[in-house]
Amino acid sequence: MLFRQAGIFHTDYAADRAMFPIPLDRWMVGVLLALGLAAPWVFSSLALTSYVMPWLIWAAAALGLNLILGWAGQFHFGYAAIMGIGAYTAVHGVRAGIPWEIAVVLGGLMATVVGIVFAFAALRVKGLYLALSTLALQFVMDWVISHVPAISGGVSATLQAPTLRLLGQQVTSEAGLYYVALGWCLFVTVFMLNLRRTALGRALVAVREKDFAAAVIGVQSFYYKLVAFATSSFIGGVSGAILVFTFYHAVTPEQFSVNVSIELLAMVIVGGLASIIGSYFGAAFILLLPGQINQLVAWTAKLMGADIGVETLAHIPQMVYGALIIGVLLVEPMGLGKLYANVRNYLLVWPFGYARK
Amino acid sequence: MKKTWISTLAGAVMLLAGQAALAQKAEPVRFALCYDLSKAYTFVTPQIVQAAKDYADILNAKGGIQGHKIEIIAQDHGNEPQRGIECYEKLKREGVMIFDTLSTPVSRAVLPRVMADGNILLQSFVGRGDAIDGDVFKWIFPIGPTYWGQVANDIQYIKNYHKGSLKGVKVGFVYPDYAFGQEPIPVLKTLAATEGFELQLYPNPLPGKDQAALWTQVRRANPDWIITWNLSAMHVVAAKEMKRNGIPMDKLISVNWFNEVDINNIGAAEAKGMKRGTNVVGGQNHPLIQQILKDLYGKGKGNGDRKNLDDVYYNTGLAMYSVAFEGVRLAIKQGGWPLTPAKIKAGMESLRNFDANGLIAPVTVTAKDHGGGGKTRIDMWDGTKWTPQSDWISAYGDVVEKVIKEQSAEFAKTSK
Amino acid sequence: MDLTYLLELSVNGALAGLMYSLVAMGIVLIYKSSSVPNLAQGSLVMLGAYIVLAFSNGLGAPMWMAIPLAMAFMFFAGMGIERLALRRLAGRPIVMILMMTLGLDIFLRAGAMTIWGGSGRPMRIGISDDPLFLGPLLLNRAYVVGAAVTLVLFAVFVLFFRTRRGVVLRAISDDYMASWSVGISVERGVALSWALASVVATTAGVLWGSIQSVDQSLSTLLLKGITVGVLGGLDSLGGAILAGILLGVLESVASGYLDKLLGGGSRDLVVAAVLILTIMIRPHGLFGRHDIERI
Amino acid sequence: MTATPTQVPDEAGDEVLTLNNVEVIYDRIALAIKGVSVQVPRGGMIALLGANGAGKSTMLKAVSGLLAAERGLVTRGEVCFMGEDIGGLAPQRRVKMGIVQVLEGRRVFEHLTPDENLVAASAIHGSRHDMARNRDMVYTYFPRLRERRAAAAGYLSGGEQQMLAIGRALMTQPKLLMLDEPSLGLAPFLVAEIFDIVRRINREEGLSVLLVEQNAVAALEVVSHGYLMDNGRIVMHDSAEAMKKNPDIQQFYLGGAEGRNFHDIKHYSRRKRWLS
Repeated sequence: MLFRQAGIFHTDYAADRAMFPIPLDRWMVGVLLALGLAAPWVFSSLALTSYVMPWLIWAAAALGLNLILGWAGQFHFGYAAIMGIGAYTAVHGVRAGIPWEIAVVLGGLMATVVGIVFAFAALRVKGLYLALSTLALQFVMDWVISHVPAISGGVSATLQAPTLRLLGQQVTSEAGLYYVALGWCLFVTVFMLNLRRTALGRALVAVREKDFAAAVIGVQSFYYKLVAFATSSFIGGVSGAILVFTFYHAVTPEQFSVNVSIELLAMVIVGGLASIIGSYFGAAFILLLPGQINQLVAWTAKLMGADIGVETLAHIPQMVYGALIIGVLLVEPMGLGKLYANVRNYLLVWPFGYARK
Repeated sequence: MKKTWISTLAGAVMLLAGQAALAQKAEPVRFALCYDLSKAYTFVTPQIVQAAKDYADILNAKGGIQGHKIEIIAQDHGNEPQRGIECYEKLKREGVMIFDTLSTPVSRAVLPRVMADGNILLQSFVGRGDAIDGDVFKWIFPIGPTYWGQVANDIQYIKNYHKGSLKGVKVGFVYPDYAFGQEPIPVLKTLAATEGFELQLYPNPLPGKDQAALWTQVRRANPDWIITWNLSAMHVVAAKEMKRNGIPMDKLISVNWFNEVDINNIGAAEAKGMKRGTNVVGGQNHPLIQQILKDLYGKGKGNGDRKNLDDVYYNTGLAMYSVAFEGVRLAIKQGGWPLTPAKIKAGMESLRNFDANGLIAPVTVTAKDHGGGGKTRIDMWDGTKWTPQSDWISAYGDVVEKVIKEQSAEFAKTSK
Repeated sequence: MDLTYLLELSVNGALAGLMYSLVAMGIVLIYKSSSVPNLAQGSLVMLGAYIVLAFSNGLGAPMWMAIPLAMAFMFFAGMGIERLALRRLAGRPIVMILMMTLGLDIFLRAGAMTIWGGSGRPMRIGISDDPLFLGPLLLNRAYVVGAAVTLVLFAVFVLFFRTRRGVVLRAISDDYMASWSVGISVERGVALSWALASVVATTAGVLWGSIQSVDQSLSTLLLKGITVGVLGGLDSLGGAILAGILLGVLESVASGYLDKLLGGGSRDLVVAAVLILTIMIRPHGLFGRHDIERI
Repeated sequence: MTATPTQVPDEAGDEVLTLNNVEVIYDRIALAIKGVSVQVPRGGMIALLGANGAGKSTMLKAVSGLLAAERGLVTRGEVCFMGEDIGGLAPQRRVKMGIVQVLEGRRVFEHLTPDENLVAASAIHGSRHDMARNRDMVYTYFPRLRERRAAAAGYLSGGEQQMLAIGRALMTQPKLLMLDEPSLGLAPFLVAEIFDIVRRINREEGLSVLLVEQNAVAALEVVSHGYLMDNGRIVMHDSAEAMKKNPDIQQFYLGGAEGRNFHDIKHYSRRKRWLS
């Protein structure tokens, strides 16, 4: 009964279809929000800048990818390239003197344009073949970025990002950069929460379940797939730009290479398809876990007095990480988001579990 | 009664203070090696870490640097910028001032932060070449030659071989098609224009293991010299393909990243005649290595596999950390304890003709020049060992300098 | 236009392409029986090579014995992977299956590096490195051997698929439900296909290992394998062979003529372009089956 | 109008298949059949009639064990084959015991030739000798297949594919042959031909047959008894003759329903449900 459903009577449709109809959810969201806002004082500066902030940005990007993968059911193996386009466009924009906000939006729009081109090429097929064609497009983008010095920034292929200026104000403090990231992440999250309740969201789900069938009931599947690609590309592009401005401070081709695409994919799948909270879990899992396992293994080795070489010590966490991905998929193929939902469903009726049966 | 209580307290306070002083005296100098130990750079990083730890043990046995123990912190970042930054940020907050990343993507990602924070980033033999411009890259210390300098020296060697004229000579450049491989091209192009040799470029897409078509082209074009910018297994493929295409081994000049593992994979006899741009002396004749063998491995106290000592990358690690430890020694000697990044910087910049007892060409680091001279030499594999083919040389300083200035100016312009 | 040059590029490209086919064959075998695109095939290739070395260097077996032993080992390893990791995901959306094979890839690669370390080892199977001339054409000896082995394996599989057990495997790839209905153990068939794919991977590991020495980078052969597989049609072994030749020739000729114009790396572009065009024009590949989707 | 299965000759112990009060749930949510009890006598030929979605295929799959592949589960009751509870067995074990199901929609191995189809189906019974003998038997019953033995099965006509599907099932040396909608999409003369052959097989090979059909006219011509299933329940069980005469059956399944519209059929179903 932690999530109390009994005794809640919605007297109008608005209340019934509210984002969080259950009070405890509302409370939890409130607490999380408060924690998010107070983070600069709650977390150590290390945790804030190296864990929380990048996590939020990657979660936003994962949400964007989840829009295509989870909601619209279309593969995208080239999402990192899309993020890279946003990042490069925004950095070049700011360097050319465009105000930061506009440059970031431009980055998003450029990503959208390229994303739509992707989509036109890729959406003629589906399933595995869509995955492969987007993967091929990722390679094309990688090639273009690293072979056009005007984009990549010369021989050493790094492009310094100018200082972030929000509304003309320089933002350099840890807290300031964090709030920019938080703001974007919240924006994307609220957008995704609302998407579930709109006609667009439902149409996407229809397309995902069976696009022919969706067409039969009057959903233009190609149009909606295109919209999904465009929207998600915009989110990806802006996330890429924000990642560079707040976290990397410089943009290089490797930051958006094919393994990053695969990591993003892993975030979404391990987190849970079409699960918003899952995207947060997934981003944390993929992004933060390897480093943490690293320390855990080193600590355990020291504790047991085992003398493991520095090299072996580095490979074990990688192995554990692979095993964990396999494990999550075996235990709950719908990902961490579903695991959370299972717990929540259990608690919904706890302690009256039999009410379900 | 009361008096005793006070005196006890005073005694305790004094004891604590004394311990604090003792602790301060014993406080170590810490070096953070945020390395890629699990993905792309595993062919070199374990040897370097092992060398750094071994040398630190040797020094620590003698009391460390100016009485301060050395602590080597090695952490894996898997060649991912995100985790490299995490490693840097974490250790920075724990008070580490000297960092070493040894991975192009991570170096690029960490560099802006190091510059902003004013910490020391060691980048010997790796990372961006323009960082030797000490005016712009105040906190970056790529002591040793850059790739630009190395390739210029290769050309100088070829020029000497042809008795001073490169007219009509054909030089092929085989490189993996990404930043590391592309880097020497501007210098090569400039030199081709000024010296009049014909430059042929042979890009090889990553992962670089499939070079059949490439060597067919090389055999057709038949260059007089082939400079390769390969890494680990790419060398093996290249050497085997040369054999199969009937290209003589002695035409080959490799980048410095070519070690005994590669030789073994090619076959020691097969590799005979090939040359390497060398910036660290290989072999175990060096007194330091002899000492390490005796004091550490002889007693089973080594920091890893004894086999790794046969590897030139181990020597490379020793060279890198000889330079770093010497810089820190100078820093403490000049500025005293506690260390600050500024003191370390000053210490590094006062290295004069330091050659790590003959491991490297002597380097002289100044505030302007963080490279230290950029000397390399050409070694040849004679079937059993590397034999020097030239002195330590540093050629075409003006050309290299020009590229460095162009690149660093670009960085200076945009990092504001 | 130098004809000999073109011919030499083409022939060596075709030979290299056939060696890609070897990687692709493993992917096809698994895809055919279970519609699982195995993104861990590259890691299986790597693992196979390491196991051969473990038998030969570690246990001191001569090569002619180490290779069959490793194949036997990998046969059961493949079965085990299917049993432990893939079977429970049968019938799940393909994203999850893809992710599972990716997780396997990470696990196997890191596992191999934990055990054997990061530096490369030689695989000596006694192929001479001396130049081999066929008239004016220089052939790449290692690739000639590799291509021959690929063709032999292909022939073996063609024959195998005519045997009773082979027919059963083909029946499974046709229709799971119908197979169950006549008492075919689909699970065992799929496991067998993983086992066979692992054996093929071992072969690929030996041949590619002898060319580029054995280290974790053998797993990157996956990309070429998948490209060849898709081009040929993921469920056609013959397609994989022909697509390998086609892609090899294209790559080789492209890098011979285009690199000078595009400033390098054109081979990757050609691969990407081939992949995209195949998918655009013939999504089921050159020889793949055209499946009809029912609403 | 009666819905009780009491007039059936009760030859206890001589049933090849007995379903006792079986309930099947899909995906842990959807209840597909409830409390179904069916008996197939040894050597008999029984029909299971009913409209689309009545639960006939589900019942067959509960017997053949193919339910699991569709996430279905027998949650109540027991399925006994020759007196043995086979509830927990894997499909191939059941085939080995002698139960075989010919799937709805024929489902031949399209990319294999008829010959290979038969070979694939003989996997369960190892010996080469058995396989050759069974194949000859199949070709004797279906001479048409012998003519087309080398073409890809996907290119056979619908009738030929149905014959192949039945032939393929015979390769497993079954004791109980279950046919799911064999008449689907076939011309009436073909249906008659195929049913005749099935009847012959039933007699000559001593094979028990459970025929699931919507086409009640054709089915009731060849079977001795029939069950009528509606909405997941058995609503009628009688001899074929009696069923043919039953006015309700005539109206709704034997084409005697002139003048009745869809609404009435619905009404009928509802009444039936209410009764049972």
